[in-house]
Amino acid sequence: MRKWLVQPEFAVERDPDKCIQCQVCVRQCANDVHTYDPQEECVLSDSRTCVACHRCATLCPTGAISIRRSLLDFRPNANWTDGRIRDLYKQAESGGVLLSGMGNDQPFPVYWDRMLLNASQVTNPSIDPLREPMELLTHLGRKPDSVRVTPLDGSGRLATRLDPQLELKVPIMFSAMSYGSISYHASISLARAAKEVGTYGNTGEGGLHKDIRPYGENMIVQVASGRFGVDVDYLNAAAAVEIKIGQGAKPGIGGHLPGEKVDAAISATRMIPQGTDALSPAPHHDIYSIEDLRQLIYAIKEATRYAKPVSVKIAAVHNVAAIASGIVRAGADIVAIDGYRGGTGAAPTMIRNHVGIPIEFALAAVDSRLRAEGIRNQASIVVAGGFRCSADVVKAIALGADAVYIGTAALVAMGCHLCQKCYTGKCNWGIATQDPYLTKRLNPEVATRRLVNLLRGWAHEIKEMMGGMGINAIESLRGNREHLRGVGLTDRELRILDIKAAGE
Amino acid sequence: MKRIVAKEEFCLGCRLCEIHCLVQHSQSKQIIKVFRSERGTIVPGCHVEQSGLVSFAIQCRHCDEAPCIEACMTGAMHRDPDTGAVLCDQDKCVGCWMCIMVCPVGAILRGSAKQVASKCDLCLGRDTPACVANCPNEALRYEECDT
Amino acid sequence: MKSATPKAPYAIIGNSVAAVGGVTGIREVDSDTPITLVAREPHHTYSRPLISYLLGGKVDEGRMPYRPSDFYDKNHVRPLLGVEVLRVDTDARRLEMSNGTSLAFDKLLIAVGGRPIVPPDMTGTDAQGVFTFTTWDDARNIKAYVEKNAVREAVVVGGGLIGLKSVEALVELGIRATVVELADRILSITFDRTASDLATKSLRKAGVEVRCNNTVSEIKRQDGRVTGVVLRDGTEVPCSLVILAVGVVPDTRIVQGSAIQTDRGILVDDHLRTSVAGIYAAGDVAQAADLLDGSKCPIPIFPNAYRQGLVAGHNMAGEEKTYEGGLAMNAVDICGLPTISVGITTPTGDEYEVLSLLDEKAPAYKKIVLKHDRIVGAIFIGPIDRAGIVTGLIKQRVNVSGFKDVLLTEDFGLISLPTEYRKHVVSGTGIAI
Amino acid sequence: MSSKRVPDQKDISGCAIAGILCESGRRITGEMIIRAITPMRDRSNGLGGGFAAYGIYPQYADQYALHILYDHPRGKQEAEELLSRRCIVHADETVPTRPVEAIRSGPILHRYFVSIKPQELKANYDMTEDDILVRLVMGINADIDGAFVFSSGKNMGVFKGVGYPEDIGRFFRLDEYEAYLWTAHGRFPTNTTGWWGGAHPFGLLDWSVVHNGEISSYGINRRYLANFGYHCTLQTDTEVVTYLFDLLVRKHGLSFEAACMAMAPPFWNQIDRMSPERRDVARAIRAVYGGALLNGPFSVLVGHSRGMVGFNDRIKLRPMVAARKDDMFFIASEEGAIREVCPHPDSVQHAEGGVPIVGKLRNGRGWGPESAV
Repeated sequence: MRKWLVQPEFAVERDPDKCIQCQVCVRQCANDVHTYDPQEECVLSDSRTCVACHRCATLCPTGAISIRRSLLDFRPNANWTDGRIRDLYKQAESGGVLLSGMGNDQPFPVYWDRMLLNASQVTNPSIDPLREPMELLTHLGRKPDSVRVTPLDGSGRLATRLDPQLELKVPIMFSAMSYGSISYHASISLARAAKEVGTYGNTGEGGLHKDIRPYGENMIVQVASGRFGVDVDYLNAAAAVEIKIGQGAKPGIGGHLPGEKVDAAISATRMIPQGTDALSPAPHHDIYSIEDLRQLIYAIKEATRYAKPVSVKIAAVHNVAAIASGIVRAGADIVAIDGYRGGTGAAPTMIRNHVGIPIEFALAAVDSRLRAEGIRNQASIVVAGGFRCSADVVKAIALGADAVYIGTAALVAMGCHLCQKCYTGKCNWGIATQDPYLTKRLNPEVATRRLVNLLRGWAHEIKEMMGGMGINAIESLRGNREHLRGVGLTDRELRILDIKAAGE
Repeated sequence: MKRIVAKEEFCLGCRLCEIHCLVQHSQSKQIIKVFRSERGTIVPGCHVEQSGLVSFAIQCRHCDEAPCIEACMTGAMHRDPDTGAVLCDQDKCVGCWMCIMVCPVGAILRGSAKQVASKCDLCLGRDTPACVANCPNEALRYEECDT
Repeated sequence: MKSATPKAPYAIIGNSVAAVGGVTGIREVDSDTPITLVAREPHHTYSRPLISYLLGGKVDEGRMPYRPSDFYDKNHVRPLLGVEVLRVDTDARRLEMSNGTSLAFDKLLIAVGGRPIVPPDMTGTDAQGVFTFTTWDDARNIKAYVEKNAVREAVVVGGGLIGLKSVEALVELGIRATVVELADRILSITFDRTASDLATKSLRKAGVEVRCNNTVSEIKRQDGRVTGVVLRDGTEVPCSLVILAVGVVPDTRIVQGSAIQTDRGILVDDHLRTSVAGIYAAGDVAQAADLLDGSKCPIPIFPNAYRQGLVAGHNMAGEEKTYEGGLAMNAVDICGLPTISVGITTPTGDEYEVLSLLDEKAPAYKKIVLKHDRIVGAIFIGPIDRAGIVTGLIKQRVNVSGFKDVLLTEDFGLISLPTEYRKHVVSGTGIAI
Repeated sequence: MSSKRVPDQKDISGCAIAGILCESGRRITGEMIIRAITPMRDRSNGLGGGFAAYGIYPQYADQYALHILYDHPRGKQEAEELLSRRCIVHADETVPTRPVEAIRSGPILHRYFVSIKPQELKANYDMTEDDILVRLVMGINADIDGAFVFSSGKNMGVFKGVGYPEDIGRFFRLDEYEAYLWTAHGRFPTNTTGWWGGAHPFGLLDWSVVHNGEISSYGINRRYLANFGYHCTLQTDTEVVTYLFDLLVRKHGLSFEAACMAMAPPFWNQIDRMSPERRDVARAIRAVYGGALLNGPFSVLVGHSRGMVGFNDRIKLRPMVAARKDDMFFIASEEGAIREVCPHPDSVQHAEGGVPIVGKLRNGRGWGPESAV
């Protein structure tokens, strides 16, 4: 019996009529799928290591390369699917935990696709965003129930002191992606794009690279269980601080950046010795309860002289509403909720695919809960986890979110092809790797431009959709579930989402 | 004048610049045909140098004081009055290789078909030279360089 | 005889590369003050090195012009072609010319070039069928003679550049040629022995006979026409054509007896100024400093001539420009074998270091001569494509101790150079020559 | 099932509105306002008309005048039991009407002049008398089948029903009332059953709101009000506007200018150009009161015992004109309505988007900023 039972997942096909033997593919594949044979004077392809990242196909000047699912089918079996059988082989070989990159790829329902948006007809004019103002400006942070203006006349001055607020020109921020899980070029591109668009990036738990410090006013710094790169300067260099409790892709477990990726720059940024594994514990070992969280929140507020909003990020889990309520009462200014479709550099496949709940329900539950308790003003809600397009964003805001985090979408804008092999460090697109040969494939100028374009494009679309609803300010969309209708949802689901069914 | 500038820190070494330079200067302008039937009749005016992690594409710098023009004995090598580009008139060139001898970047090659010098002509007639337009990582840029 | 003496703000004697360089140099600074150009030859400025290609039929007369036909008009040049300057009167600051007139000048550039050597001890050089080979007319006359007398064999005296280019031409014409070289090998000035041997091989492959350590002592004739030559060693070589290509010397005749100092050529400083104010010299007639050792010696090669003319022109027009010094270099294709030689190729003395790589079969030969970690000379035969980079290193006097080992490698290129120098070279901005 | 035919989805309607204020406090009969609303007939469709009148019950000036409509006697009985439990009823009577051809089968219409019992006040020491009355009104409207309180202010009253406003006016014999402030509404509902309670003005305490338009932010406004205990039961924008005024002005103590700024705020680029002080105010109000922003096309006319304020959505998608003549101050959807009753006004002003137009009683205490007029 052969030692290796796992057959190739993909078949690389090269059209001999188109291939010009230019070897661009050979020079691009970090998985050594393509090689040039000088004797035969032709390029050969070995499908076994192909991860379907499309780097070769994308750069092939003649479009000679196509990549398909392996044509080697197992006997159809609804229970023992190809994927499951392959995983069993892999584990039988390795005896290890199955790893995956990016977010949950299982066919769970996507509730965004079961909600539809409203538009004005006759009784209420739609607004043309090209001719009329259309406002997306969003403020994240704790707000009082009311403001006092004294004296009560036109020359009134503000008598209420507002807590610090993040000002977003578009209600979209970049999710936490650490320098280490992604390359230096990817990190700096995200920071630059955030600054150019007027929104925020997030360091994840990778620390704040010295080159990114100048972008501090457009960055949110994370305090995670590993406390990497955290010191008082780090906290004060940013616009806001986020305590990371959990991550949608792997609720309840920690992180692990292998030592070989911890080069000089990363070790300096994370403040750990070069070459050592960067381990983030599953819990914060100083937070075993909500009151511990409160202490950390206020420790951070003290350290930043109450000048920066403090966000708490949790994974969307079963009783997320109660947890969120507790977090708000513990003093968080922003609650970030990460759904189970959120991406990651590496997660145990079983966790990624089977833990957590859809962000749509988590958001609806949290917003309703905070309103029911009359504390919705006290914190902003930011949601993350698999936002694919501007319509998803509009639906999330209508459900009650103040803003969304995008991670995967941003990576895709930079070139990611979702091959889910981030954890191998062999990202052919120069994003999830520290290999200098690969990282230079991502030109920050290009990446920044693409990210900015993405946000601009989404902003235009959001304005169009708002205009269609006859709304010209984002705050009138936020939590306005009247503009959502459900299709193909059960009564129960409709009730949790608190939206009407289409036709109602 | 506008010149091609190489950003070596972003060069992938994919050599698409060479390939598209060939196509641009071919008869058919059809890439597959070029590599089938015209290969060997053209040499690219742009070539990639690579050593370990470092790589970059180099083509004629179109120097202000172009040694190749001074050294050219036939007057084939000349400066285009409109664009300032240094061009080689292949009908005048007799292949004495003086230009190759004096080009400090080694950007002039012996044309493989005719025994005449072959070099970058900035793809005159195109807004952007083919190598620049087809660099997947914008490691080649076509921009004003004051000298 | 006294005729009205027109006054020329700028006068140039000569009409070849140095003169054209001069015109260009002046015009880069002063766009309209008229220039008067006096030249013995009646032709529009033409490319002298092309005469061998013309003779060989590789190019036709139409391709001879070195610059477009509107070159003089465009540059406000008044050409006096077919007029020979007899002498330069440095006191009166005027030129006395063969047409009896004279031309007063303000600034003068002497670019009359060199004059072919006719060995004095050789008898019979006045026979029909004996030619020197430096001008368009030489090429025409030889061609006419070859056709008229159906020449089948020829002897070329001198295994230097001119000699070999004329041999190449003769081969093109299907003539069996014999090269007679006084030294022990051809191209002895620019090549080392290995290179000379490769060149010789290439010539023999083309059916050329090469005789070194030898020379022609007598040219035999019959009713005035050449019938053959007798060599120093007594052997007789029948032929009906003899080309004398033993070299050129700076043609300083017109300044003899003037205040202008001469040595082998007209002595010039790093601004191409002669010893007389306002008078400049450039090209094969001039004797300027050598880039490598600073010694003054004539380097009769094309790029230097142009450069000198250009620099002289700038200075004549009042914009100071310094001549970096000449560097001996030659690129020549010997019957299909491309060769390049730069600077000192056969060093003597132990302060020199030599790197070389030879592939007899290819053939491919690379040789780098270093002095104190700086390249001072090189030879490339066969693969010559990146030779210019080495020339650049010589001119820039770059210290190569860091990358000596890769100088000879096949993939030697810019990438082998120190980042700083490389960035300077590819930065896209102008490069100092 | 409730006989209150409250539409199960949001009420969408176009409308005609008008208001007349005698700033001197001089009282005039309802004829003028009826004449003013009549020419805007094509802005209504006969499914609703109504009026609010201020200063009509001087003899009961200190008691809440509750106008309640009943679908059947059982509702009346239950409501009156509840009233007598919580309130001292100083007087009550059937609302006088006259038969009008166009008005058929009206509900039982009764009015009560009440004050909250002292022990109630004691029992709810943390609530004002107004708060208690609001809770009572909401209780009746929400829980008592067949009873609906449509007017609950002091020395004022709301008169409304199904029909064209001029018919409703004659039906309620408004020519026999004298008030210093009259507002009127003619309704053009697109999706609601003709139900008397659904007509406008909408009243709560002294507030009366007539409104023309559709508020596309309704969904969030409603959820926002819910945070503060307001439960919108009628699915109408007008109800939302009324509660917002009550919340912002009465509860949060904002000036009218500030309240209008919250509901129809300036654009951010306008705010950027403001003086630092105003910028701070505007920024804070927008950031904090996002849920109160009224989006979509509307013109609103709010009546109150001390005057009236009209304002438009911030991009002015619905019409509103104001004019004055001597001590008379007019606001209407169309200038024609004003000219009908006042052919030669001293000044005419078209409302700007988001900028309130305020008219107030000269003797009455100001509501705060009237910078707009």
